[in-house]
Amino acid sequence: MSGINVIKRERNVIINPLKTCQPLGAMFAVMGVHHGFPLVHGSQGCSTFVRYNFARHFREPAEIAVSSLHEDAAVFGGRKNISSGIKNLAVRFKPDLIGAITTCSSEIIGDDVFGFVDTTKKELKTMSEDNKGLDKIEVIPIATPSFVGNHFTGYDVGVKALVDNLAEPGEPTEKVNIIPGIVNPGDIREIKHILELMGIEGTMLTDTSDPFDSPLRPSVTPTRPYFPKGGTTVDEIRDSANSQGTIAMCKYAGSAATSLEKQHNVPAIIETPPIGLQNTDQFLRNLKKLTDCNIPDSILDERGMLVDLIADNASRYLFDKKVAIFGDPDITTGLARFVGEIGMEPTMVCTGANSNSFPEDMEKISKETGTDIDVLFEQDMRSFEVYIKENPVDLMIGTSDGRLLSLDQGIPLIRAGFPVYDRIGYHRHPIVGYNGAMRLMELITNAVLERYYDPTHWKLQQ
Amino acid sequence: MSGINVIKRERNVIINPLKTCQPLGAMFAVMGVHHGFPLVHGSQGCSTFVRYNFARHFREPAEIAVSSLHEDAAVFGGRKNISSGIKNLAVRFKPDLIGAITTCSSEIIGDDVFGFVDTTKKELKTMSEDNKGLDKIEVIPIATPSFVGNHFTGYDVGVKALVDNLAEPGEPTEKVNIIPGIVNPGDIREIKHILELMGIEGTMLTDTSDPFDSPLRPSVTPTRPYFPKGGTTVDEIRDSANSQGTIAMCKYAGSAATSLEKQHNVPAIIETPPIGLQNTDQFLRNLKKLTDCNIPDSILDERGMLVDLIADNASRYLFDKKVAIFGDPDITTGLARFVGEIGMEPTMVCTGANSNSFPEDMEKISKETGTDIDVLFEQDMRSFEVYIKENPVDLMIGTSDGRLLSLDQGIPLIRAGFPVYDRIGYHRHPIVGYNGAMRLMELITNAVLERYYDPTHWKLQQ
Amino acid sequence: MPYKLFDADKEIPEREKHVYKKHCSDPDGEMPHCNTKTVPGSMTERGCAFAGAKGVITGALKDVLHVVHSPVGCTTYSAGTKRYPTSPDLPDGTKFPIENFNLKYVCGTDIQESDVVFGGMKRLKRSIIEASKEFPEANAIYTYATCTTGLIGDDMDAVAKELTEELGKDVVAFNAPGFAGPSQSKGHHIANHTIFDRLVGTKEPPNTTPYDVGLIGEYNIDGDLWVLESYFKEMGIRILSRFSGDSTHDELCWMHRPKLNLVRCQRSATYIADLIKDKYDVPYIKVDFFSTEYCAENLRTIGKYFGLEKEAEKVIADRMAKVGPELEFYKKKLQGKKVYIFSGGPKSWHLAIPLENELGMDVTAVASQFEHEDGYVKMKKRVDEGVLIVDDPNSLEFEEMIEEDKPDLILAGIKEKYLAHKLGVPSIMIHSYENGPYIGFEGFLNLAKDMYANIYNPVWNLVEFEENPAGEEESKIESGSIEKEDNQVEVAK
Amino acid sequence: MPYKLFDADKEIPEREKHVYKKHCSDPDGEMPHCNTKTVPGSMTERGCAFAGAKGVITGALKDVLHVVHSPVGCTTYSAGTKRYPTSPDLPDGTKFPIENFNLKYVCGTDIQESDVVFGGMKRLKRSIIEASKEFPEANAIYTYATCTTGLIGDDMDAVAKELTEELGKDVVAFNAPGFAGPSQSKGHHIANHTIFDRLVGTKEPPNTTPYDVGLIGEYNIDGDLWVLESYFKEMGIRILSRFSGDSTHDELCWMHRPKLNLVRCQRSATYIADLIKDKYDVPYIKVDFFSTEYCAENLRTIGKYFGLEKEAEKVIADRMAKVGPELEFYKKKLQGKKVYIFSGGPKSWHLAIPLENELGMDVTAVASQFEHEDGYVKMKKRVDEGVLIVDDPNSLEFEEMIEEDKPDLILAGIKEKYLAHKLGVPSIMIHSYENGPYIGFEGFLNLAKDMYANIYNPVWNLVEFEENPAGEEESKIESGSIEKEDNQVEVAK
Repeated sequence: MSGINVIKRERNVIINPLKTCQPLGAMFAVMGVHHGFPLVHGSQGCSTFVRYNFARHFREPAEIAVSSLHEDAAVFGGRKNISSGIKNLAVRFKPDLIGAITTCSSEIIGDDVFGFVDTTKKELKTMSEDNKGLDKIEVIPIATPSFVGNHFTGYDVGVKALVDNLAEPGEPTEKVNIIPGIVNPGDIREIKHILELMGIEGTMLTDTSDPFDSPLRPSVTPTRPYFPKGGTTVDEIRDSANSQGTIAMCKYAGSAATSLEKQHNVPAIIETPPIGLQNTDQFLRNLKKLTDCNIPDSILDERGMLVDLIADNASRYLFDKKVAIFGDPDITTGLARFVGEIGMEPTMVCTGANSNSFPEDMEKISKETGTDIDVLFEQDMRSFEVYIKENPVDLMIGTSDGRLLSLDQGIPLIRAGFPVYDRIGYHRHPIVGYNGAMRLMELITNAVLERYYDPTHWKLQQ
Repeated sequence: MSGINVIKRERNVIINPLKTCQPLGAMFAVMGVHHGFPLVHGSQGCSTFVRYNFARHFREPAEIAVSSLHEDAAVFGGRKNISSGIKNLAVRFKPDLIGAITTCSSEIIGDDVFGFVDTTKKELKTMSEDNKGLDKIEVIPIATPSFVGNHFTGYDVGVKALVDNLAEPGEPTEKVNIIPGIVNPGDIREIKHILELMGIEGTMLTDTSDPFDSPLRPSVTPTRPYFPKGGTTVDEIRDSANSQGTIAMCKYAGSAATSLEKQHNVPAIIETPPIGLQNTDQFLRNLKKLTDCNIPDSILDERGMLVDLIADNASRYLFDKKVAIFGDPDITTGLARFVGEIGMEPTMVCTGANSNSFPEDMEKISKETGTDIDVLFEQDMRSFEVYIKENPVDLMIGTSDGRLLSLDQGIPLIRAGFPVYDRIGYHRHPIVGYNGAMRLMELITNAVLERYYDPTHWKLQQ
Repeated sequence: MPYKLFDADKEIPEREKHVYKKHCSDPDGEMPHCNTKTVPGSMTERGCAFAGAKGVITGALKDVLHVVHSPVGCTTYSAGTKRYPTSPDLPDGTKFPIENFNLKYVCGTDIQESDVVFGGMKRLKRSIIEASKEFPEANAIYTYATCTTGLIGDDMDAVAKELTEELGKDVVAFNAPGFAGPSQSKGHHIANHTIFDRLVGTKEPPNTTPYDVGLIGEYNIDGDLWVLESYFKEMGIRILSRFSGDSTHDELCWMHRPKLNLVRCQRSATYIADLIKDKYDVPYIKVDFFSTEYCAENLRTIGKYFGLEKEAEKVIADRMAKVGPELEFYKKKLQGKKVYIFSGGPKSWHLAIPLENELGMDVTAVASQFEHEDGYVKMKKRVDEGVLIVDDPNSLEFEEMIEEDKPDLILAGIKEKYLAHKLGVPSIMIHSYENGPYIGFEGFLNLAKDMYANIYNPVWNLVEFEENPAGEEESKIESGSIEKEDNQVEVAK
Repeated sequence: MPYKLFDADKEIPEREKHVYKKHCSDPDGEMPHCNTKTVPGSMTERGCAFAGAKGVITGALKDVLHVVHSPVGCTTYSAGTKRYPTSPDLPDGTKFPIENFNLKYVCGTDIQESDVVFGGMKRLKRSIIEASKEFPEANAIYTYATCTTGLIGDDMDAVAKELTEELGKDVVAFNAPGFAGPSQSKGHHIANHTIFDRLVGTKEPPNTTPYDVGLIGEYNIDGDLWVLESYFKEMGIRILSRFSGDSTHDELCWMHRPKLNLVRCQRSATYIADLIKDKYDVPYIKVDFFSTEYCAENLRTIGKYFGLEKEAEKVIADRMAKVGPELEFYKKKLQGKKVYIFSGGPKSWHLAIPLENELGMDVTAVASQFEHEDGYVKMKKRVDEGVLIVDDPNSLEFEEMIEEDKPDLILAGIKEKYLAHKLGVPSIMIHSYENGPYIGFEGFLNLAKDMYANIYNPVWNLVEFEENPAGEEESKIESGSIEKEDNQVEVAK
């Protein structure tokens, strides 16, 4: 019988982390709000490092403000910083929403950010007498101390804060809320495509697709301030309380869905992202369950294209190849299942977070695929590397952070997840949905063809 | 001043041809008709080799019938073969259309295929008294002797034969006819996507997209006979006489457009395929010219995504790299221009056909890009290989037939055109339109990153 | 009634006699009619004689340059279409300077309309001379008639003869135009005779040994020949002449010198074995190396012939130790799976019994594109009661069989593969293989593995979207690797 | 009024004094205010002190292991973010066993809530010991305070001291938490002092020569240091200590032994040069190798110092022969193009004159994230009348400048790059380069080529869809390669 072997990090030291701290996730969530602005309450590094990471992954501007905490704040508190930060942002950028995101420092010095925000909102109201619209700016405090959780939980907290602060009951709608998780613009667009084919109106909580992948068109680009296209509007988030349901396509960041269910009776479904055939099937079934819509032929045709692609190529080229997967818990769970669907063996899956049901899910995939899976849980890239050197695989799937290992070991790396900075275009394409699975199938197969079939090139003649 | 140097094949012998004979093109055209069936009047190799080539490129069934000419036909003529071939196909498969395609042998033995077809059609009419619908089957004779022209002219002859035989005047429509050329399903779908965004109804002459890329769904797949989804219906081809215009997106296979213009006053535009930014712009302008539609913002946003992708990456990674391009004349013309648009140098372009304005077009691209272009004209893959060994380039773009040269010389090969059989998925994706240009940009850049940047991997850190 | 008229064939009743359903009590002579012309328009999978000559027989040679006398298509289509790799080793111990020469280059005369009118001999001559200049490395030049040049009547033998002298190397014309004969089989036949007539006996090998064999009808598809060669080497047997996988022009010329000829593909190559036996008294035996049992049996036969019985046993024992346990695994998995063998010819009888006996599968139909009567005799002998034997099947018949019988797997060509998939049935390529070689012990394991991987491809359980999937019962796939079970992965700390 | 208040800054008028428009008649003291805290929420491009210490200074060392004492984020973000490659060569002639060790690994303590409550020193200690075991190759371990650990008050020096003894190798604590000082500059400062206090003078080099220099403030971004090293080598000068590109821990320890220190990045490293001069009497000179003229001038100065004038001239002549003609080509192309230099600090004054004089460009604005007064003095000196000098620019100012001035190119960081692109202006990365190195003769050519490639990227002429394009007038790009013009490609027959 196949099963799993959970290997936790036994050392204290973390070496090349496979996670980062909470604020990044919260910033990501706020970036998905139309004219939304993250304001990090912390040191300048807290915004700069994240902007750098977004910029190199998406190759797009990532406007994130910071309250520039310094020594004086350690002594006197950061009230002035966050308050003037919010006001400066408000008057100079006139955003629709500011997410005031805490960090380790602001939490340690004991800033009551929730209180500061309240006070500042009142000041904005007063200021709006001379400066119209300032009172309309939503300011949402988001508590994401860096020494708790990880970027994934930060995203969870961020989305929940948005929903908890904004969602308000009204007329029921036919909409479905989607919590996408930390995914790419291509993923969100694929979900929208699915919803469109299903005839469902969706509300992304939040929608980072256009903000992180927008056209270069100076003639129609707003400047001073520059804002990217798109994002979910504040009104749409407000209306999320009235949807037919919420699907969190991220098992480990679905608490906003739960919150909507508890507070507004919006049914919640929280599940692994629709990566691969069966997970996408499940996503469709979930949509059907929430909306009672039909599954249209057009989407079944797309499914059929995926089935065709797998039938024609998987057993011929991919069977029996061993794959190691690393990255965020949700994405790796989806990838591991997909890899099994195409006849490969997910012999090792590694994640940096401590998302609690991860090992159970791996157990299920192990049973389903008949593969013994070594589960590197709460681990880092060093553990991944050491493991791979001792247990070679045929293929790795994960972020660009595996690139040097891939070069050293001559094991192809299929890039997926965040960040991917050493190749271009990955953010534009989905890995979710049937189309995402087709892309993965192509990436994987072509990597196998190049690495393992080119040397016996005659095999590729037909 | 930059200019071109035309290098024609000086030897008689052809070594690894970059073209094939006419019938393939005609078969391709007929495959794009809904329930259309090519019937090759020739030896069995004439169908089998082509089916093999379609199957390995598209990884799809390619049902093509043959009249199985043998020695006796050389003596007594092939009338019996073609006639019984048509009748057998008609009664057993009940297709909507049969394209009766000649070859070298049928032409040499002097078969009057046009006459035979007429007679057979009469017989079908008689037979239809017992076997309903046989008289409704269109049978189109297509004269494509193998010792004249090449696969491209065969495609041209095929499309023209369909239109000449079927197009009939009626009520004017708002439609636009598109002659796609020998392109991939992904290309045709991208053209349809553009038309949809523009609000234009199109008629593909013909539509090979679904026939060569269809879902695997046994539950809804017709069998006995199996027909793939899609293709242009006979009625749509009939109605092509009433469209607002025709765009042949293949400069060297546009005579059906001319024919529609001459016979039915449908304005014709015959141009290089919309590969790259400027050629796609031109395609949009042509659509506007024919239909007076507006260019919607949605498509300009897609354009802006392409511009963004090029702005962010081309000058950083691609500038100054030398590219050799080989393949069909239309595709290589488009690719050469695109390569210039992203700051690379198309130092050599090689095609096997003798399409007359090819050198002039290269001259224009040379001026536009400021690159001296060696134009290998009416050449073969052997000439390409010898050239490359003497004049190394940084990148090659062309079909899978360059794969061994690529491996030998360590020069990355970007796969484009027909056939691509040593990687998967290429037929699913466009190289035309803004989305096609984005795909090319990604393929090219990622190949450059892997080959030329991975060795100095720190450069890829951001 | 032993013959079966498919529903799909009711309009072409002449097909009935090509489809035979085995009855044990039938007289021996009852079997599918074969080697006759295909019904036009019936969607045959057959190819042409040119393909049979160049594509199958001569294209496998490592040091020969090919000039196809044709409009461009025939040349284009014969560019490296088969999957027969070559090594650079030449019989004299030197290396051929261009790797995989046979996969890389093909020349043609690119016949134009004027040649059709005025004759193409000048063009042919010029092309051969140019080709020879382009590749001086080539040890011989073979040139091919095609439909066009066959019909216009170019005297290719005359050109070949003239140029043999002029160029100082053999130039050989193969007159197998596409329209010759009912299938590619005619091309095999013509190529056999041409090689025998023009080449066999014209050269002597550098040396001979008492353990020299000729391996005839083995084309090294995906490395098959190399598998056999390793067995022979270990037994102390040398392959003096290969016909024609990984072979050289010279080896064909001394095909009269082996002590024994082994005929592997008995459809395409028995002709030349017969001719050699008749003229040069070299005996031959028909051999079969597909599957472990046939392979063992035939190695024993060869061992016995040369007095190398012990050596043969050692090879057999070594290989069985390696592949036996894994084959057991696959047998367990493949047990009872219904399979069709749609081969070009002999593989339909080579594989019928092994798939049943060694892997427990249920062969419910066999078919062949171009077999002759001798082949169908064997096929009939080797299949069970009720099995369909189809000559020159067409695609509607193929669909009908699938619908009626619902096989688990079809071994066929690339043209059938994707059609089978669309109908929901896995298919693997048996002409040129998926992940070969398929011959010998290791090859049979490869075949078993490929069949397993295809039947158990998880996607076949997920073909249709299920609105209400049945609980946890989803597709399962287990690794076929035995190694893995013993070898628990180490844990990284 | 020499100071400029941007429209975008009318709500934060304190920005006015940071934006200075050069007037020749202004008193020397008039220049942007600098090195002060950023206005919260103003969209600064600045980083933090931790980034200044680890990211800039120490991360470039090839044989040192880094343990960041932080919640996971600071560790994650400092994993190989800078583009400073290292060679495996160690001063004693051996090779460091892990290639590009500095790009590959970073360690951290992964601080949890309980550590915040109870203190993190135990966790730090344990982590360092584990890290040391994981990478016994490392010749020293550096550990870093961050905001969290700075605030909870862990005594890192005590841990470092204790472990230095326990582990038998230097463990050095850098107390530059993110909140320290107004920008990353504070981190440079702290790192300089820490290295001086803890390391300089603690070891002796294996040998010394009269031609030993220390190269201070050169971080080998994209191989810059290797360019300079090749010049020095050819002149007969040895770099005894690198601070800190491609350097080793030991080299830092004997920074007191060069005959002369050369200070390349004068913002981040003059501190330590001063300290060494004061304590050990090693003189230093501030050097500038950006552009051919500065590079030549500075090589001459160094040559003169060591009596190697002829050798310097030879290096200069050799390199100019190589790069001169191509630079001429680029000068022709870049003539008159308006450019901004938005650097971290010194590059804004390094490059201002070269871009104008050697490439004919028009520098219309310079800016710096973290320069101090001495840097702005030089900037002011080196720019033309009317040029904007901006301290700590923010993104709205950036947008306003672009809209008003419409530059042809902006040299900036990755955060500004994509914003500039969205506004239709090309931008290249000047902190870590596009296709560097950018230093020295060859480097300046690389910079010119990258600027050319970006300005002339054909896409900038195609940014907007044109309904009626103006005839044939479309974007043109010429190759900058001079070679090509002499070297007509051969024709294949």
